[in-house]
Amino acid sequence: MVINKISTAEQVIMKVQTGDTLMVGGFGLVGSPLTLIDALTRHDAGNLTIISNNVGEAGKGLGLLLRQDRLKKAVGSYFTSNREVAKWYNDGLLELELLPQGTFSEAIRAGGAGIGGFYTKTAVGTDLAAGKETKLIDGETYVLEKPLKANVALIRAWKADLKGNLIYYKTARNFNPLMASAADYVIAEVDEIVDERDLSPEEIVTPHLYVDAIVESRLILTREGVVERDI
Amino acid sequence: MVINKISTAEQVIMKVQTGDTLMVGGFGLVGSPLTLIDALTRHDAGNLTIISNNVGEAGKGLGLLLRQDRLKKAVGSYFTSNREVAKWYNDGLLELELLPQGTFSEAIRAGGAGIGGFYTKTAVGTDLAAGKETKLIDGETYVLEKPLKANVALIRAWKADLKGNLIYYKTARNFNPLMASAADYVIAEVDEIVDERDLSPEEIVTPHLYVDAIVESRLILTREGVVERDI
Amino acid sequence: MTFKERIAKKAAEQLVPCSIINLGIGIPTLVANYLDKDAYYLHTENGLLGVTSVAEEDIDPLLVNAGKLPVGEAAGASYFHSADSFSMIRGGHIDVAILGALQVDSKGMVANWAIPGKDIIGVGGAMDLLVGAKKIIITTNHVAKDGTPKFVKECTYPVTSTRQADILITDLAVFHWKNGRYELTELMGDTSLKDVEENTTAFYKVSEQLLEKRR
Amino acid sequence: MTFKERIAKKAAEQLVPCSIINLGIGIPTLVANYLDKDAYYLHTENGLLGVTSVAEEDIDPLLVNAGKLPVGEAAGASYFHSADSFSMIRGGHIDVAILGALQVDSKGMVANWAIPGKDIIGVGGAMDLLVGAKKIIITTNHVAKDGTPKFVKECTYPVTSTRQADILITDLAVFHWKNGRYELTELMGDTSLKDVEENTTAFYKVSEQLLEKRR
Repeated sequence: MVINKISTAEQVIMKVQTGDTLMVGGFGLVGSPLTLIDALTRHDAGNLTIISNNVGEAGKGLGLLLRQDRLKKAVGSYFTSNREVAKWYNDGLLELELLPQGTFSEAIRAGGAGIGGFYTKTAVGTDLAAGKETKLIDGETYVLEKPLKANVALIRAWKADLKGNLIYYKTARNFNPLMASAADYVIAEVDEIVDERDLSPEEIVTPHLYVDAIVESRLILTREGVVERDI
Repeated sequence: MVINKISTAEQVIMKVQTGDTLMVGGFGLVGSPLTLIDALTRHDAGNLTIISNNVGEAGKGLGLLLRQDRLKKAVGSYFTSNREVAKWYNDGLLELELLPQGTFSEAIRAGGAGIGGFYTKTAVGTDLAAGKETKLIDGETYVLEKPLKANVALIRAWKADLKGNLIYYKTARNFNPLMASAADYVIAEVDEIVDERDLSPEEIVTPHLYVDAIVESRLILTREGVVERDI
Repeated sequence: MTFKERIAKKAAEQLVPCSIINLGIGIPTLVANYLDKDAYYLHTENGLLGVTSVAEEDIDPLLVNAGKLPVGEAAGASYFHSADSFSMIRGGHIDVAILGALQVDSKGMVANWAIPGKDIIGVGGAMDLLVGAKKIIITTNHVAKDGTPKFVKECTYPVTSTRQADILITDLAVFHWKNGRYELTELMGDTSLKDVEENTTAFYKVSEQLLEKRR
Repeated sequence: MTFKERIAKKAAEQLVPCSIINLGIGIPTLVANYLDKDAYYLHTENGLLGVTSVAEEDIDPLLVNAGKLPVGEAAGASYFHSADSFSMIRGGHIDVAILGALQVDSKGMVANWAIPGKDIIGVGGAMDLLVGAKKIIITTNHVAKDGTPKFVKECTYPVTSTRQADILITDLAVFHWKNGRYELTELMGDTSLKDVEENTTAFYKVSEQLLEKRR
């Protein structure tokens, strides 16, 4: 019996249901699961809460879903990278939850690691800590932050084996390994599917127990922008 | 200007002062910095608090320091592996702080990551949560655990470059990368010092910013036990 | 087959292929012998997913399981540090943990880390596993060496967690936690219901199916 | 040399070799041009220690800094995920963060993430860096585009942290946080003390050494 988690974007994106909370990897478009997002634009799930550092760029990546009015709420650290987000927010069509980038990362890790909450000094005394519980620990004030979890995570890696072990490429790693740990169902799109003997056990970043499905990338980010490649 | 963190065990162990808190890597003797511990047995710092999963084995690794009466306190998860620990503890000559292994690991990570405390379900309702603060989060009870930090960390890795980038070997990784992040001064003993071009940027586990000094291992764990090798 | 092997084999039968499994020290370690190596993934909390057996001549002193015994590295294995390893456990990413126990009680509580009156100086990963694994299987002798029951009304030893064990497998019988109590679902070998009764102080129910079969 | 370059060069002079440095967007990015590449280690919070410049023909779209600009990979570089990256920042492992600012005030507070009346929809790593880096250097124009002072009595923009910035470097002068207030330690180019005074509403002290020099 050999496990094989390979699927197609069209098939596996059906896992996403209306009302779901989704984690989507990437720092802007770098390390963003463009193929899965594209499949999602052609799937009918709506009213989505997106946990992602950015909402892509204007009309790119997650920005496509915004234009389709599929998003209820976005949780992230830097929505400024898509100039259209502010408009939707001001029109009352999109809720936003802004977190410092380190708190955002740590909250996703906490979600995956079974941590019920953590104390950080980041944001203490600022508008982003308003209304949040604080605690004095060893003479310093910390703010309590809650874990983030999702129904489905869409992530992007470089190489996968059939079991779902993943490695990443340069700064396209970013939030992807964290999100792989914090969702009920994890879909990884990858450039290359390799034999498991081609991945060294010491260098695997995301062990296969975190990954439910693998899809080969069709849309990739190049110097010329997002392009379609033959697979 | 090229940085070079290589030192000798004898020289660098002088960083340890009487009364210090030390983190010491290893799961039993696997991944334990045997050369640095050996140097410590010949250095006169005493009254030490040791943060380590075990206190080595009877008369081996950290067990040597116990016999020298150099330890004030040990913080870890499994002291059972050294049968002498119970005797010292019962004679009132050694304080013990026992933590579940996952809480112990997470507390060291928290120490290194600037987290003031975290909530875990582990140990809730057991003797090991006695006296600890609890909190009800989304209907479940969690216990608050505090970060662990140290003055000096003695860790063991497989390969280092001159800057201090580290990779580990199989299950000898264990607590070492965590401890590298959570002490003011970090000494790594390694099997091999390599050119930085021999370590792939994607596979480095401990980036050099965590490491202050590198020492080549003289004492290594083999199938025949701890042996001295020529370096 | 020794009684320990019978318990281990029975535990193996409870597992679903492709599961991620963590095996404790003792009887649980034997469970690996009854699994298809390619269809199960063994996790050890000291930092390896993909534990397999190792031939004597291939033993590597730096490759061990949580019991500090030498193990091998399966195809597709990966190594990670202890915080990442316990994130897998605490975060609910381990499908099944198979553990030993000193006592299990009517309420499903497990005591497997400390004995009153003896020094409490070790816990290891027991508490994290009991809290975090999706399913808990306890494998143990039905009675202690001195003949006293281990499946008791209420644990007199310190509990390891407030979470129930899902399945209890002893040399006498198999019990499943269902609707707030244990149900005896299967007798081991030629054990009789009376044998179980005489060696147990815990409350349990005999399953309808089993009673049906015996009628 | 433009005034931005002068500010960046001055910031570079504050750095000790072998430091771990995080550079923000804008003027801070220019600081790299004045550093010996082999003697400083640049960290970018999106997951790279060992940022270096990249030739146009070597640009890799998947290798960028926190400003999403293409960068290169230095010898001895390493990649890590965002939680590990911010553990470095929050945990106090970054020696110096050089950041821009909208306002800095007499109490050392920095405002560099939001403008009242405008949408507050982005913060990125600013708050983590200000809380976590061992030393903070702020580089900025002394006045805003409309000529109003940026070094003010008290921030009217939302602050980024309650932690003081250690050094403030503008096109007019350099200020060091000392004993609970900023000390003007150096004038940039041919700036006079009067120039600084007229463009500043913050309280600051002129250092004894500077006054001595001017006598």
